[in-house]
Amino acid sequence: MASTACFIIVSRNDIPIYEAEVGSAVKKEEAAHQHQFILHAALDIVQDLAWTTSAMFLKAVDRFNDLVVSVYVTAGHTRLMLLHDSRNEDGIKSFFQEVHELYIKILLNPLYLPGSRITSSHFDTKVRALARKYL
Amino acid sequence: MEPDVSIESGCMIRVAVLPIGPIPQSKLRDYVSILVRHNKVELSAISSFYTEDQKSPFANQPWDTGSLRFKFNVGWSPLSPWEDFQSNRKILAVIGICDCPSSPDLDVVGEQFAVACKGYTSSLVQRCFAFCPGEDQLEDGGKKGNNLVLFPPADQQTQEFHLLTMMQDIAASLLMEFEKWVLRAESAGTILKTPLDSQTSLSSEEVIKAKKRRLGRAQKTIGDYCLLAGSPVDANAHYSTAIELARLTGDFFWYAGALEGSVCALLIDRMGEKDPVLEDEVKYRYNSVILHYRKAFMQDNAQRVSTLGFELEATLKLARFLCRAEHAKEVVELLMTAADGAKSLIDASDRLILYVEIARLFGTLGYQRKAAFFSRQVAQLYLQQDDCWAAISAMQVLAMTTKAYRVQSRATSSKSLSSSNENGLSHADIGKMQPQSVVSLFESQWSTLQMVVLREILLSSVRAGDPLAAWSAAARLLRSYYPLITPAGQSGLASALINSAERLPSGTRCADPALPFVRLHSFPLHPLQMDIVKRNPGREEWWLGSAPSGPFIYTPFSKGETIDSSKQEFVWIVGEPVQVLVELANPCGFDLMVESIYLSVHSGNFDAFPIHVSLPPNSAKVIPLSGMPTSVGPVTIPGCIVHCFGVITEHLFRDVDNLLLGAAQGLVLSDPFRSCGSPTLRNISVPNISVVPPLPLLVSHVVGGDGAAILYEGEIRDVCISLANAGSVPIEQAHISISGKNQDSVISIADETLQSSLPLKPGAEVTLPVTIRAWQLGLVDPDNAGGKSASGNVGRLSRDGSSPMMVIHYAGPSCESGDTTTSSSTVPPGRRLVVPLHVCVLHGLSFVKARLLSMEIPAHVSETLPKFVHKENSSTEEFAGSKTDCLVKIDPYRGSWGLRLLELELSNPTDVTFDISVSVQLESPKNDDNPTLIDRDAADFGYPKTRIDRDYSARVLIPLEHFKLPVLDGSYFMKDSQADDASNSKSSISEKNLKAELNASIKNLISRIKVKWQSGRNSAGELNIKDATQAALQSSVMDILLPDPLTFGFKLSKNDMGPKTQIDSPNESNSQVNYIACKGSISAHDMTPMEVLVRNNTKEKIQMNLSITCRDVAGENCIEGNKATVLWAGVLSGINLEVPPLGDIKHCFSLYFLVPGEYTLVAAALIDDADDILRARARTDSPDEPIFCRGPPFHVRVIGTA
Amino acid sequence: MVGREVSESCVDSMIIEMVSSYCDRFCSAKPELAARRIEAIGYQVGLQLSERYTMERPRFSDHLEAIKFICKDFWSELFKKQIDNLKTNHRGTFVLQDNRFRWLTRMSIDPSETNANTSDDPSVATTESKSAQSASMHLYFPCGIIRGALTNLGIPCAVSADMSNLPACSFVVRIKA
Amino acid sequence: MAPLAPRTGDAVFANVERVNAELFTLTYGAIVRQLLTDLEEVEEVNKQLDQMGYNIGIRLIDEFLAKSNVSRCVDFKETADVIAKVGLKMFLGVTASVTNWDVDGTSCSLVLEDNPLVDFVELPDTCQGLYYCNILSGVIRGALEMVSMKTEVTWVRDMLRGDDAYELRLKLLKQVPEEYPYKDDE
Amino acid sequence: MQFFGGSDISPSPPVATGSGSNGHMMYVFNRNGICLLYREWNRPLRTLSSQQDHKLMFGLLFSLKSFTAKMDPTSVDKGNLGVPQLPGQGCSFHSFRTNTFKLSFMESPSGIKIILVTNPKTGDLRESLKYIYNLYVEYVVKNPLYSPGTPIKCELFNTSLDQYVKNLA
Repeated sequence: MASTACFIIVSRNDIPIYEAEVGSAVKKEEAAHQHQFILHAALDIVQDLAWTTSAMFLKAVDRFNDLVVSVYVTAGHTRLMLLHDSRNEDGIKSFFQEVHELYIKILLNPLYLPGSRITSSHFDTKVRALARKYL
Repeated sequence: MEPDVSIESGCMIRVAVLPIGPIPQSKLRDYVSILVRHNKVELSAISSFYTEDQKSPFANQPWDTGSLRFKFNVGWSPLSPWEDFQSNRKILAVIGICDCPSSPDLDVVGEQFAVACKGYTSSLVQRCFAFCPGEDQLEDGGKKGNNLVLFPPADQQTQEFHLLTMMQDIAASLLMEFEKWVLRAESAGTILKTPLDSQTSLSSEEVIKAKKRRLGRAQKTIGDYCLLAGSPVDANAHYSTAIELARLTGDFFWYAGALEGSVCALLIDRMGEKDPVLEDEVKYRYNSVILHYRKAFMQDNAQRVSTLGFELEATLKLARFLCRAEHAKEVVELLMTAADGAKSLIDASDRLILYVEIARLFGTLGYQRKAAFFSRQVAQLYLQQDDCWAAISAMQVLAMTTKAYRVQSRATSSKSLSSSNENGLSHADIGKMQPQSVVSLFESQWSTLQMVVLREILLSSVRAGDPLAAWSAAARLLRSYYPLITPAGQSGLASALINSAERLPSGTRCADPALPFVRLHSFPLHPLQMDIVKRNPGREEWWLGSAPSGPFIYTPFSKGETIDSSKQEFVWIVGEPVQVLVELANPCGFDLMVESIYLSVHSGNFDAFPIHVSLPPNSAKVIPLSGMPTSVGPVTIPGCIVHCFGVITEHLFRDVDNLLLGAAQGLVLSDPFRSCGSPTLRNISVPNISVVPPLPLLVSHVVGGDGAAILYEGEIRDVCISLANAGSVPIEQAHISISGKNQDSVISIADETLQSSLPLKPGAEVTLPVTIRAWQLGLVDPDNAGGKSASGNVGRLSRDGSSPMMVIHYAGPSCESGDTTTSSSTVPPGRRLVVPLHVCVLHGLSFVKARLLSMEIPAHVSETLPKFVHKENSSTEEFAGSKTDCLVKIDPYRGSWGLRLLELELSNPTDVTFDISVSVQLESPKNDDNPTLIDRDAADFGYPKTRIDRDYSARVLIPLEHFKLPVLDGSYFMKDSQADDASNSKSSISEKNLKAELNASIKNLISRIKVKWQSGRNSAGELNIKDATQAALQSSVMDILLPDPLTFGFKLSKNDMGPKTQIDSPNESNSQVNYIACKGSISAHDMTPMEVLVRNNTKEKIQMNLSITCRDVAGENCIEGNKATVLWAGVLSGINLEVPPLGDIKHCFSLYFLVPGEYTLVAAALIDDADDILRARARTDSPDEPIFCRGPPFHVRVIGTA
Repeated sequence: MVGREVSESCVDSMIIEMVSSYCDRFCSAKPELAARRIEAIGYQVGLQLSERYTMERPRFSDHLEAIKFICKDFWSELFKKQIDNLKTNHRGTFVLQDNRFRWLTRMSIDPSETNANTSDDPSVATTESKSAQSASMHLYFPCGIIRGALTNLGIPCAVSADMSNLPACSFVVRIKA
Repeated sequence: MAPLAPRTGDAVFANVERVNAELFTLTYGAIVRQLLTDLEEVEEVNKQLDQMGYNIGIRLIDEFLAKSNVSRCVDFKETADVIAKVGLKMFLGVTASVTNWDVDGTSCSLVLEDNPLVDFVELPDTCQGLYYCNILSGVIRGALEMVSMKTEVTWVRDMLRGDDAYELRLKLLKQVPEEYPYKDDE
Repeated sequence: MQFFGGSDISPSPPVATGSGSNGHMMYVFNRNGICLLYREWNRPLRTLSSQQDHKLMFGLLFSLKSFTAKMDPTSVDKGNLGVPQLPGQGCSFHSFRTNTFKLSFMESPSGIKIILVTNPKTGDLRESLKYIYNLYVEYVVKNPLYSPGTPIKCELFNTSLDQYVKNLA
């Protein structure tokens, strides 16, 4: 399992609607912040990349120091972003795919306003489980 | 590493620019700015200064197209250890800048300059530019050495020109120096040292290697000089040899250097061209440059020095070269590798430079977030070295990132802010805004990052000693992210705010509001006393037909679209204070002191009154903010000005509205108001408020205390209300109306007194009495039962809506009342005063029941028919009694007193006594075809008072005879028929309105009976018995209202039997009123002539068969019925008569009595072929049933002896 | 996900009722407002469905692809048939025509009115336009769906519809530049 | 001519035109969401949903009668069963069980384990007190009224509120015979 | 009796034996006695105002139903004569025949009454009425523009109805 992994979902409006530190390493707030800064910065690159390919899984698009940003862009341009130090691309891919399914379930909830924060605890636990499974 | 390097920087001649002597910063800036313009000098321009004393090594120098480029380093610039490797790193010239006014002694200047130049061993040319010299300086400046150049004061242009020539001179001499250097190098060779090979002890083979390499390096350096000399072609030639040699000698570092040079040369040569081939070439070469620098790094042990700097610089150079959207991918890749390099950089400042460069490049690429990221890295590096300057630069760098992280201060981002507000406002009903668009309002709520950035800004600005920036940062942090901050952290921020405020001059304003949150709560209604009413000049009742322009009523329940209606027209008045309710919330864990808060009005015609508020932790408060309009015009209230934490800020309602909206959608962290436990309001928008010129203002008070008047039911009381004009304008028109419950209990208002007192000048006062009759209390109304709890009731009653209200519409002068054509806007509005007439009604005398009594009392036969007499105080008791000839009323034709009495039973539950007085008002009959009735003119019958003690009850009798109608008429019969049986219906319509008529006549009957009461000295009233009476009378109304078709009267006829004509002519009867010689007795044993008088009360002629019966009487009830004990009876019958309509006839007959005693005469008639009217009156419907009409009994007293 | 189905008339009657309540009850006074609401409802549905149906497929790299997706897969998921005809001016305007749009198959406008508007009696003419208006109200929903779907696929656009010859219906998509 | 027996819910459902339930679910969801935005008070939303349901019921009843050969809805017990087994099946593809009859047979419960309206739905805290499926009660009420049964339909259990099933309480208020609408004397 | 349902959702129209249009007219009433539809194909003689006509027709059915119910020898639960019934309650008639015409009648439990007047020789029309009821559901009830309880003005319905009745036995 990846020692560091920070997973966020960014809505079409560039709002993070879900954030989770799913790394095995002990969490330090500083680090966590830094992770988010990196992911935020990576959006610029994702933005350009997204239209150049039709694949949802964009693999590693950005890095800073030894941390890599892998991104998965849904058709609705919701971005699943993972900051990680592992190189297990397949694991990451399947992680993304399964999270995507979860996300769609959330999105189909009529009372969930697309683009707003995902508060469902059920979703959170599921995601963390997937992280343990694949990362 | 060096900042701002590009591929071209290889050809730039580095010039140190040094301030000599004291120079004011501003001046230095000016001088430098004009100097640095000349960073490029055309070769063609310098030929005049150039002298070729020997063959120039720059064989193919492009004299016509080429140019020399300069790079000015202002201030002391350190010598680079790599000068030999890249000649453009050498300081090749020094230019001093001196401001003559501030350093008068030019000699000193000269010396200082000389000293300064010492440092720059590599400099080939030195000049000192002395600006604006004085006269004396000018003249002795001449004889100084030629490296002091004086710029005599002159206009801009000449100065420019002068400076240009000087630069050309410098350029020329530099060029010549370069030539010298190159020639020398070519002939003698040169020693080139770089930190890489500065080992003191060279092992033998190294020495050999070094020898081998020297040539190539020399070539490379010559190439550099060619570049500097602006001759790319020559440079290229040298470089290519250098490259070749370097490759052979495996001198990677210099290989890379030469390659770099060659690319530079290439670009200079192909200046301005942008063909892809070139680009690819550059890319290709530079990649190998980078590669070789890395190689050099590999093979060399990097402890002491590393070539990493060069590798990174090269990378950045390439990136900068490619930095365009179409190359984004590559550039990003380059920059990422560059960034990777950072951690292996030894020197912190190098890392700083690297990050700055990367940030810049991302910025130019349009990757704002990336740029922001690296800028922040830079900022952090700055913050690591904690000195003020570093902090300042950190602050500046962070300031640049705020846009990307969306934490801009309002001050900077006012534009974007306003746009977002447009977004907010464009939806009239923001509550109904489509969620999708709402989201866009709260884009990138990336709180984690934003908080970190704000914290860093706060930190840096505190260190940098910029209190305002610190304050604003803390404010933004606290306001936007309080839910994510621990109470401790919150109060920390609070103190940060206060501390930075202490360093600020008082009254400082900041664009970013801190706490509290302020939202518009409501516009309180005008107190009813101050309502403003639009005046529509068109009509007499100007207040009608136009909805009141105020108050602005806020309804929390308004559904769906009605929110638009909250955008109302709303009128304020110059000089009359107004209030607006706002709600403040302090969602934080500390006590919040708002030094002052007041409405911010941009339209400038409003004085807002500041107030002081303190909010405990996690609390919300609704407070009234008041102010006074000062001049006519529209008023806009975007928000409040708040003075809190020592700084003045403006809090816009709109922002909070948007915030709440976001919270409702779950897009914002939390709703500060809800978290303070205050309910959610629908956000109300500020109405269009317009201020109008002063209006009159009427204020009222009830004379003798405003408390409710305590009255018994039905009590009548005058209340005096005094009205005063508290306004500054006279009241010219006023109109009073009554509204509310129990309106009819107001009997009269002295409107005329008000009207007469108009116009009511400011300050003037008028009192008008209002007469009130206390209404009946609902029987089920326990809590005002009895007067016991009267005082308690006052409050209650005046609260509940049962009291009527007096509404006064009034207005000042209408500017031009003459023409109603002027639109109502020009007419100043009027106002409305509502005066509740507080009445507390107590249960008074209560009415138990009413019933109808009837009796008949025989009359006595006499010469005359019994007359209608009435005595004043004839009491009810007397009815039964002896004085038969002075009766209340008697029908002359009927001759006896069929009495119908209404009995009212009253009870007195109160603890005071009541005096009851009944009065019956008579009307003069209308129909003239019955003159005899005229003497019954309108008069009130008074009956003696009845006193009812507390908790007692009493009966009151009211005779109804007065109401008998004179004529039995078809129309009435119709009514009867209705009254009798409304069941059968042929024409329902006429049926209805006949019923109506009947009821009407009953009503008017009833209305003429009044039961007044009096209690104590000053409370008197009237008992409301209408309904009860009506109920009582309804059944037998016919008998009360209608006369019999025939009435009979007996009298003793005079001895002269001449028929007495028209006995009943008015004058006659009047005359007869005087002499009543009622010897109402006849003696036995003699023939007594009598006459019976039959009167026809119908409008039809009546055929009849009259019969007269005479019986003796024993006891009262003898007239009929089985109890009658008849001793003797005589009947006279079979008299056929015909009576003309409304006429009467006499029939004479005689009686002869044998036995004295009391006898009774009764006349009866069988009416032949009676018409419907009679039948109906007789309540029969079978057509053949005989109609029998019996007169009342008459008494005859027979005296004498048997 | 669940492959469950419900009776078609559930959806139909729900939509009918939704439209009529917004037109006659909530925003009776303001038809344009009702239209906005109905469209918004469609928008959300479109948004969600598109995300749902694009799950297993690669993302679209250009507009035409996305539109095609709407015409083919998306439409068949909704109506068990594809759009019959797609036209475009290659400048961001697309016309999607469904020759037998399910939600209009049972819609028939009062014949008396239709021939009324031939006779130039203003009163009936107005009634006719009124019924036409109420008919068009039913199209805001599908328009919203299309817009929502496309927006979700990163293509902000405006969608209008025309039903001049029932039960055919054509939707015009204008992509915001 | 022998009367056809009323058809089973499955038979009818097999025959009717069917559509993808997601469209249905999401459409309904979107409506609810819009109502929440427009009406703001949850109570009001419940009311409106019920009203909409009622109107729908009025329409649906005829289709139901036409397609299932249900010929008489006179007995309340029978009718409740028909709703549970045929009606719900025919439209929503689910069946309910009828339980908790009271003594005089005028009120009972329809219990649904599953219900296409609520696929994917999770009630956020902002919607406390919302009867998400309230439209259903309205439909039943409306339909029954068309077959002359005035009823009162209320939610007893709701899985969205954490109960273990969806339970609707049907209470028969009265059966209204059809009146002769014309006056004699005209 | 009961009403008989086609086994399909929109059953194929029962085969029309014989030929030539012998449908005279058709009425559709709803449970409130409002005449939603009056359609006539061949009615030589018209004596009454349409309003009167509808009233009479409804009255006829109303009383006929209560009579039949009253006369029903099988059932026990009989209200008094004229006491209104629930639709579908008790027994009911489905057609009667005079020497000049035949009237076929069906009533749905929801109180929709379809009356078809044809020439006396026509056979059993219960299937056809059922079919027409289905048409009503498909084209009237499901027409988004139709609001329940109002007179029917639907092209689709009228056309399909006409052509169905045209070739009715």
